[in-house]
Amino acid sequence: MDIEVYGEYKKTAWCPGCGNHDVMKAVRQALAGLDLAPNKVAHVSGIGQAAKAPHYIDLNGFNGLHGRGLPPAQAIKLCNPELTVIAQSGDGCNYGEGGNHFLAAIRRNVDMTLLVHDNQIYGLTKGQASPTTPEGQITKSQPDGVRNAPFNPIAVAVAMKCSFVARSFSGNTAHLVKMIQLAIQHKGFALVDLFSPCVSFNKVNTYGWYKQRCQELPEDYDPTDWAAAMQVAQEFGERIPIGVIYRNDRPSLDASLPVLQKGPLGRQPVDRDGLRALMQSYT
Amino acid sequence: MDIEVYGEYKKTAWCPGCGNHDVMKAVRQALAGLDLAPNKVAHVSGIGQAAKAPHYIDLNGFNGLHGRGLPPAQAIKLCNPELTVIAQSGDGCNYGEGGNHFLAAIRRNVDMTLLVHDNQIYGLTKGQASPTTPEGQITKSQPDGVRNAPFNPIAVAVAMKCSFVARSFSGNTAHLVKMIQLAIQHKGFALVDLFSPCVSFNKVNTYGWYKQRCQELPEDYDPTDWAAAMQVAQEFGERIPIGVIYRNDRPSLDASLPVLQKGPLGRQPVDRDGLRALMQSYT
Amino acid sequence: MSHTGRNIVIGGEAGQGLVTIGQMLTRALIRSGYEVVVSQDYMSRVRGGHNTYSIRVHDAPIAAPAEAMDVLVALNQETVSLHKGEMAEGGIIILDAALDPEGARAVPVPFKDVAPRPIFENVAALGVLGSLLGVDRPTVEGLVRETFGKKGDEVVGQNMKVLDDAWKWAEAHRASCAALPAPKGPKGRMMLHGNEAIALGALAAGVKFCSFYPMTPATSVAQELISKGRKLGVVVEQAEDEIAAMNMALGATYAGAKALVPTSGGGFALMTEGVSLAGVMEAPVVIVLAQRPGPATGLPTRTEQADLNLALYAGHGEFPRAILAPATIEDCFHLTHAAFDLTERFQTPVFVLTDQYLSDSYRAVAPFDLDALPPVAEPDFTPGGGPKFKRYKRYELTESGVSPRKVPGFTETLVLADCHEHTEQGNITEDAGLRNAMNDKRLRKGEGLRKLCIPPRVIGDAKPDLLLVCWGSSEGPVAEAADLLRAKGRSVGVMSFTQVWPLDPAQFLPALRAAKEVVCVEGNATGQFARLLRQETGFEVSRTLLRYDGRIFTPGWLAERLG
Amino acid sequence: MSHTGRNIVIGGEAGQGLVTIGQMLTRALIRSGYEVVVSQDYMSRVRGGHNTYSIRVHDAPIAAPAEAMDVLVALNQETVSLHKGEMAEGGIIILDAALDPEGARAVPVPFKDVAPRPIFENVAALGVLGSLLGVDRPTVEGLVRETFGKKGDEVVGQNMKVLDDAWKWAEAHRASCAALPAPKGPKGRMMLHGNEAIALGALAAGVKFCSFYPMTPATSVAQELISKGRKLGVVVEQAEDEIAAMNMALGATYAGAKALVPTSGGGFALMTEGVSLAGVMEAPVVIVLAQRPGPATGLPTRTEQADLNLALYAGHGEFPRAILAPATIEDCFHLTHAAFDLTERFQTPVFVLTDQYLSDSYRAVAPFDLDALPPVAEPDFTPGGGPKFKRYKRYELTESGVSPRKVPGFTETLVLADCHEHTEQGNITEDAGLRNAMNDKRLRKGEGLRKLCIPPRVIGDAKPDLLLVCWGSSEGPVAEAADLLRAKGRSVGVMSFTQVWPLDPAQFLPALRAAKEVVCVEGNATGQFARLLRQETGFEVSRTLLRYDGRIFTPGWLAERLG
Ligand SMILES: Cc1ncc(C[n+]2csc(CCOP(=O)(O)OP(=O)(O)O)c2C)c(N)n1
Ligand SMILES: Cc1ncc(C[n+]2csc(CCOP(=O)(O)OP(=O)(O)O)c2C)c(N)n1
Ligand code: SF4
Ligand code: SF4
Ligand SMILES: [Mg+2]
Ligand SMILES: [Mg+2]
Repeated sequence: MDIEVYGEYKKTAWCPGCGNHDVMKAVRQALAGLDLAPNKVAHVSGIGQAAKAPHYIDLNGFNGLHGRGLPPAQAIKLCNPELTVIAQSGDGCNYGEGGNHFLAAIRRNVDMTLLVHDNQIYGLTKGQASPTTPEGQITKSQPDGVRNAPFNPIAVAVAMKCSFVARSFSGNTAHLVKMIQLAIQHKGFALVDLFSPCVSFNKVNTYGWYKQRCQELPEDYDPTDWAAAMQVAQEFGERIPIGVIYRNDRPSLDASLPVLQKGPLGRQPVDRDGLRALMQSYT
Repeated sequence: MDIEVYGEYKKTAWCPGCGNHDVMKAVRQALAGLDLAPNKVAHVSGIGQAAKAPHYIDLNGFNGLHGRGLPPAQAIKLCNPELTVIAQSGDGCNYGEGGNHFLAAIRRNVDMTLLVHDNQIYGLTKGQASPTTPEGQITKSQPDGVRNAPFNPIAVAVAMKCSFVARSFSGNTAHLVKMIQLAIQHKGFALVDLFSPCVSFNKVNTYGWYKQRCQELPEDYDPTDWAAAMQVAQEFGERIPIGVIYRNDRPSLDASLPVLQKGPLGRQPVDRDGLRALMQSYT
Repeated sequence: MSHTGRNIVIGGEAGQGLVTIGQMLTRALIRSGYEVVVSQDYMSRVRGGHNTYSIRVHDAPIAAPAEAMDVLVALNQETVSLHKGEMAEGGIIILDAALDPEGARAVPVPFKDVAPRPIFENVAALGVLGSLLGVDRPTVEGLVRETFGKKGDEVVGQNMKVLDDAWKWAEAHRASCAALPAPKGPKGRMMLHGNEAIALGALAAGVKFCSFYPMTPATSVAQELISKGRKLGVVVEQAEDEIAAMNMALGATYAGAKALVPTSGGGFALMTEGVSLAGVMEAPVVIVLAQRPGPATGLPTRTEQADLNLALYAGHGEFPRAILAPATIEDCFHLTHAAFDLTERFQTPVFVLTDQYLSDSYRAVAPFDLDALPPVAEPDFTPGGGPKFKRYKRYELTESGVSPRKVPGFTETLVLADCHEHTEQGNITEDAGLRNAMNDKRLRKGEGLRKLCIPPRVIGDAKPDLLLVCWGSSEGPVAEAADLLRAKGRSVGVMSFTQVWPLDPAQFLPALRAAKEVVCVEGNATGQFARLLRQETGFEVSRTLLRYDGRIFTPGWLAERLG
Repeated sequence: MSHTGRNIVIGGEAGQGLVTIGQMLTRALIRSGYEVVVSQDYMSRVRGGHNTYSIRVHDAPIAAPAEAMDVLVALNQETVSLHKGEMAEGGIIILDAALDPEGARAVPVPFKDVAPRPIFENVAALGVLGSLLGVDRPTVEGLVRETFGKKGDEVVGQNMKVLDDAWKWAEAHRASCAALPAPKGPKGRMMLHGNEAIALGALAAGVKFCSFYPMTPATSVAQELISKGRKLGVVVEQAEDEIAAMNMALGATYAGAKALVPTSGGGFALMTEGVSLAGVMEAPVVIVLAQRPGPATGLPTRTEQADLNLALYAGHGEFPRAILAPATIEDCFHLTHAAFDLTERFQTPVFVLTDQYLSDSYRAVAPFDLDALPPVAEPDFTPGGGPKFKRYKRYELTESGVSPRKVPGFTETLVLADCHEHTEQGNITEDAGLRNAMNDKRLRKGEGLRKLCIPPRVIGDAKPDLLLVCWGSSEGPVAEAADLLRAKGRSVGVMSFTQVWPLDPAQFLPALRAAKEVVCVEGNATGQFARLLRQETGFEVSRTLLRYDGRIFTPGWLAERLG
C-alpha cells in the first residue's frame, strides 16, 4: 500500500514535539509495509492524548471511553475475524483506568495489537502521575513525589505469559515500525509498550532520557525463553531494553471458536430451523 | 486473646464441607495468637461466598460491593492507622471484577492483609469459571472448557514486587494460621492466596486435589530472592508450593504519610488558623 | 379458596432437590395440557436455608402466582413450621413419615420404603404428587424415561420402579386430595421462563454476540445463549466485569453483530458510562435489566421493580432510549425481538426491563411462530456508498435523526464511531453550531421512538370506576386482582404498560382522566412510574399501591388492599 | 453597550500564556477593589487551538459574564479573525504590532521593543492593560514583585523594567481606551473560583480524605486539597479509577474521616454502584459533580447542566439523597460546608452539583468568616455504647430513620457496615418484615432532608408577570437578564434553586402559580428541572429556555430570547 492511503494529518491537537507524532508516522509505515487496506483495519482507542489517534489516520475507527479501548477491540475481532484490530492509547488509559481489561485481554488472547503510548504521565488532564510514573517523581498532583511503585507492564505481561510482549520508543522509527509489524503479524494478543515523550508535562522522562537508555536487545536474544524475558522485563534504569521481549504460540481465542471460521458474525443468517428445533427442546 | 472473643458462628450460609469454614477457624486462631482485640480490627470484604465472612466473626466489619473490597480497606488504614485491616474475599472478587484494585493495592502498599479464598470458581453465582479456573476445565457457563489462560495471582504479585506474597490451603490449618499471622505482622500490603475448595461447584480442584499437591516450601527457601520467587510462582501442577513466596521491606504508604503519624484522621480538629492563613493566600 | 386452580408448593433447603421435583412436575403438567404459573423463592446460598418452588396450576388461563397452598410438599420440618399457617382450606401437606405434620392435614409418605436410596426421593415425590393430583400417568412415565435415558436402561428401570411404587402407594390415599380437573390446553407447549423467552427472542432476532458478567437474576439469559444458542452461532463471552461486557457489546454492534447485554442493578450501574457512550456513538445495543431489590446487594435473589428510574436516566448527558417491560413470557420473547429492531432502527440503547419473578417463572407457552415475526432492521452491509478509504458521514444530519449505519470491512469506505461531540464524519469538534445540530439530531430519534411506542394493554372494564395502572410483570397479578374485585361487583379496569419509555400520553391520558379512581401498582417504594406519569402528563394518580419486600404480587394480596 | 462594566478578553493558543496574563490582571483588579466575573473558554488540548480568558469587571456587583468585548488582547492572528465581529461599540483590540488588526479599532503594541525576550511578554501585556485601564500602578507592581519574588531580585528587576516600559508606552495611547471608573469594593478579598471555594468549604467543614481520579472540570477541587489542604491534614489519594475513588471514600467515612469525591459525568457514571452502596450502608459521603457536556466524552472542557437526572437517580434501588447546586462562589463554599453536615446527619450521599463555568470562574470574594459557620455534625466517637466486642445496632430502627453512627476503633463495641438488606446489627437478612422496616427507615431520612431543604432565592420583583426559574450557576446570568428586561419596563422575577433535591413545594409553588408566565432557564436540552418540578408538583412551566452548546448563559443572550 502507498503510505498516502492512510492520510496525513497535519492538524492534530497534539503539542509540537509530542512523541505521538512520531508514533503515527511509524504506524502508517508499518501498515503500508504490511499492505493493509484501510477498510480492513479496525483502529480502536480510549481517551487521552494518544487515544485521539483514530481521528488522525484513515482507518476504520472506534474511539471509545477512557480506559475502555480493549473490550470493544476484542469484541470487534470476535465478531469479524477478517479485520485487523489495532488499539492505541495511553499508559493511564491501559494501565490505570483500564487495568482490569489489560489483565483480561492478556488472558483472553484475542488476535489484536495494543500500542500503548507510554509517556509515564497523564497528558490530556495536564500532568498527574500515571501508573508508570517513577517513584519519587514530582508532579502537580504528587508534590511530595509519587509514592506508588510504578506499574511495570512488561513484567506483568511476561509473568502472565502474554503471547507477544515488545517495547519500543517513538524516537527510533525503524525499530518501532518493526515492532508494530511483528505485533500485527503475531496471531494473538500483542502488546507494544512504546515510550512516547510528553514534552509538556513530563520533564524527567524526556526524549533525551529515553534516547540515552533505550537499547535494542541483542540479535541472539531468545524471546521464547520465559525466565530470560522475566529478567529483561525488570530492567528499567540506566539501560532499558527494547525489542520483542517475550512471545509464545498459544492459539488465539478467535482462532479457537468454531463459529468464527464461517466468517463475520454480522451477516450469518438466523438459523430458523435450528431455532425451531431448539424450541422443541423446551416442550 | 481468648479465641472465644471472636465469636463462633455455627449458622453460616456456607455449604457443609466448604473450605471457608476452615479458613474462618484459622483466622480466629491467627487473631487470637496475635492478641488482637476485635475492636481494633477492621474486616473488609466484597461479595461472594467468601465475602460473607464479616458476618461470621466478631470484628468491626465493612461488607462492600463485589470486587470492591480493597479500596475501602486501604482507605480505612489511611484514615485510622491504629486499626489492623484485613480484607477477605474470593478469587472472582479480587482477580475478576476487582482486578484493577488488586494491581493498584500492590503498587500502593498500604499496610493491610488480603486473604483470597481461592476456589477457582464463582461459588455464589453457582459455578461459572473464575479467573483462576484452569484452562480446559468444563463449567456450566464454559461447556466447551475454559479458553482463557488462568490468572496466576502469585506470579503477577511477585512480578510487581508486592511486599508480601504467600500461598496456603484451608486444609492445612497450622500452615494457614501461620501465613495469616505473618501477613498481618508484615508492614505493607500482604497477599495470601489460599485454596479453599468449593464442594458444590468445583469438582476438579477438590480438597483431595489440593491436599495432594500443596507442598510447603523448604525451610531454607529465601523469600527475599525475587528471581527464585518468580520461578516458584510458576509452579502450579503436580506440585503447588505453599508458604511465603516473596517479601520485601518497601515502606508502607501509611507509614510514609506525615499526617498519619498524628493518629486517626477522624478526630483531628479543623485547623482554623491554618485555614485563615490559607484564605489569605488567595488574596 | 382465595384463588382459582391449585397451588402446589415444594419447600425445603437449597440442595434438597426441590427444584428438580418442581421442574419435573411442571413439565408433566404442561405436557398434559394444564396452565401453570411457577414462582421461585430462594435465598442467596447454595445449600441450606429455606426455599420454595410454587406451581399454580389450572385448567384455564391464569396469570399470577397464588398465596394459599393447596398442596405443600415439605422436604424438611422447617417447611412444615413455616408454612402450616398458609395452607388453603382443605389443603394437605405431603411429607416424609418421619417428619411431624404439626397438627396440619397431612399425607405422611414412607419415603424410606418407596425409595430404596435418597437419590430416588425426587422421583418418589413426583409419583406421589402425580398420583394424588391425577396427572396422566403415561406422561409422567415418559418424562422419567426421558430424564434418566442418558444414564442407561438400568437407571431408567430403577426410577420407573420407584415411580410405580410411589404412584401405587398414593392411590390408596387419593381421598386426601381432589384430583385436578381434566386439562383443556393444547399439547406441544414449551415450559419456558422469562429469561429463556428473552434468549429465544434474541435468537429469533438474530443475536450474534452476548457479553455478560454473572449476576442473579440475569445470568440465565446468558446461560441459555451458552447452552443452547451456541449451536446457532452466537458468541457468548464472560467478561472480566460489567464495564467490559457493555463496551464489548458496543464493539460487537460496530462490527455488525447484534448484541445483547444481560445484567442486574449493581452490574448495570457499572455499565452506565457505556450506555452514555452508546448514546453519543449511536450504537445499537439491547440491555436486559433484570431487577432485584437494592440498594447495593439488597436482597439478591428476590424481586422488585425499583430500577425504572435507573434505566430512564442512566448515563451522563442526554440521548434517547426505549424501555420495554414485559408482562408475560410471550412478551419476553416478542419485546426482546422488537428491542433488536428498535435499537438498530434508532441506533440508541434499548432496554428490556424484567425482574426476578418473571425471570424465573415457568409457564406453558406455545412455540413461537417465527414466520409471523416482523423483520428486524439491519445495518447497511452493502459494499458501496461513501468515499473509498475515507470516512463516510457516519453521523449525517438527517430529518429523522437516524444516519445510515455502515459496517467496517464490508465496504471500502471508512466508519469512524466516536465518543466526543463530532462532525458528520465522526471527527472531534468543539464547534457550538455542530454541537447543537448533533445533539438535536440525536434527540430527534426520541421522537421517532415515541411514534412507534406500544400502547398500554387495557384489560377488563372499558370505563371503570377503578383503574389499576401497572407495568411489567405486575400485570398478571393485577389483572387477576381486578377479576376478584369485579366478582365482588366493582367496576375495575387495568392499564398495563409494556413500554414505559417513551410514552405517548394520547394513548392513555383520556382513559386515566375518565376513571373515578386511578391506583398505580408497582413493586417499589417510591412509585416511580406514577411519578413518571405525572412528569410527562401532569396527571396524578389517586394513590399508589406499592410492595418492596422482595416478594411478588399475588391477586389475593392486591385484592385485599384494594377491596 | 449591551452590558454594564467592561469585558476584557484575552485570546490565543493554549500555551501562549493567556491564562497567566488573565490571572495576573484579575488579581490586580480584585486587589484594587473591583468586582469581576471571569469565564474561561478552552479546548481539550494542551498546546494550540483557540482559548479565551474573559474578565468582566465593574465597580459595582455583577453576577455574570458578558459577550461583547470591550478590550480584546489578541495573542495571535486567529484571535483577531475570530472575534473582531464581537467587539462592543468603542471596543479595542490590543495586539502585537506585527499582527493585522483586520480593520478593527486596535492598539498595536511593539512587544518586541517592550519585552526583551518572549518570556516577558506576559508582563508587558499586563503593563499595557493596567495602564490603559487605569489600574492602580503600585498594586500591579506589588503583584509582579510577588509573582517573581521566588526567582530572585534579578528576575524581579527585569520584570519591573518591562512593566515600567509597557506602562509608559501605553500612557501615550490612553486616549484609545477609557479608564475604568474608580473601584468601590473592599480590599483584602480573595480571587477565588468555584472549585477553590468548594475545597475551602470542605476544609472548613473538616474534610480529612479526598479520593479522586482526574477529570475536567472537577480535578481542581482535588488539586486545591493537594496543594493547599495537605498542610491542613487532608489525605488526598489519586485512585486507580473512579470506582476505587468512591469506594475508598466510603471506607474513609466508615473510619470516621469526612470524605469528599470530586468528579464529572463520565467518572460519576462509574461511581453509581458505590452511590447505591452508600445508600444502603448509610455511609456519609460528599460528591462534587462538576458538569460538562455529554453524552460520553462530549465537549470535555465546556459547560452544561445536564446531569441533574443522573445525580437524582444514580444507583440501583431506592434511598434518599440531597443535591445542592451552588449559584455563586460563596454558595460553593457554604453549600459544600452544609453538604458535610447533611451527609453526616442523614448518613446518605449528598451532592454538590456544579459545572465547568462556575468551576473555573474567578470572582472577588471576602474571606469567609469561619466563626460564623454552623457546627458540622460528627459521628459518635465516644468510647461507650453497645456491647463490648459484639456488634451494636448500627442500623437501629428509629423514628427519624437516623441511627447512631459509631466509629470502629474508638469504641469497644463493633461496627458492622453492610451492603445487603440487614438486621439492626448489620447482618444479612432475607426477612420480608425487616426489609420493609429497613427500607422505610432509610426513606424516612428523605423526609428529614426535605424539612431542612433550602428555599429558592427570590430575586427581583415580588409578584412578577414573568418569573424566571433557574438552578445552579445560571442564577447570575438570569438575574442580570431580568434586570435588562426590567429596564425595558417588564415585570420580572427570578426564582433560583440552590437545592434541587429534595424539594418542598410549599416553599415555591404559590409563587409559581401566581406568576403570569413562568420560564425555566436551564443549561440542557430536555428541561430536566422543569420536568422535575412537574413530577413533584404537577406544575407545568409556560416554557423552557435551554442552552446546550457548551457555552455559558450571558444576560444578553437570555434577554434577547426573553425580550
Ligand atoms: C471515566 C473518565 N475518567 C477520567 C477521564 C479524564 N481523563 C481523560 S484522559 C485521562 C488521562 C490520560 O492519560 P493517558 O491515558 O496516559 O493518556 P495521555 O494523555 O498521556 O496520552 C483522564 C484521566 C475521562 N475522560 N473519563
Ligand atoms: C457488580 C456485581 N456483579 C456481579 C455480582 C454477582 N456476583 C456475586 S458473587 C459473584 C462471584 C463470586 O465469586 P468469588 O468472588 O470467587 O467468590 P466465591 O463465591 O467463589 O467465594 C458474582 C459474579 C454482584 N454481586 N455484583
Ligand atoms: S500534553 Fe504531552 S502527551 Fe499531550 S500532546 Fe502535549 S506533549 Fe503530547
Ligand atoms: S457454593 Fe462452594 S464456595 Fe459457596 S459455600 Fe458452597 S462450597 Fe463454599
Ligand atoms: Mg500518558
Ligand atoms: Mg471463588
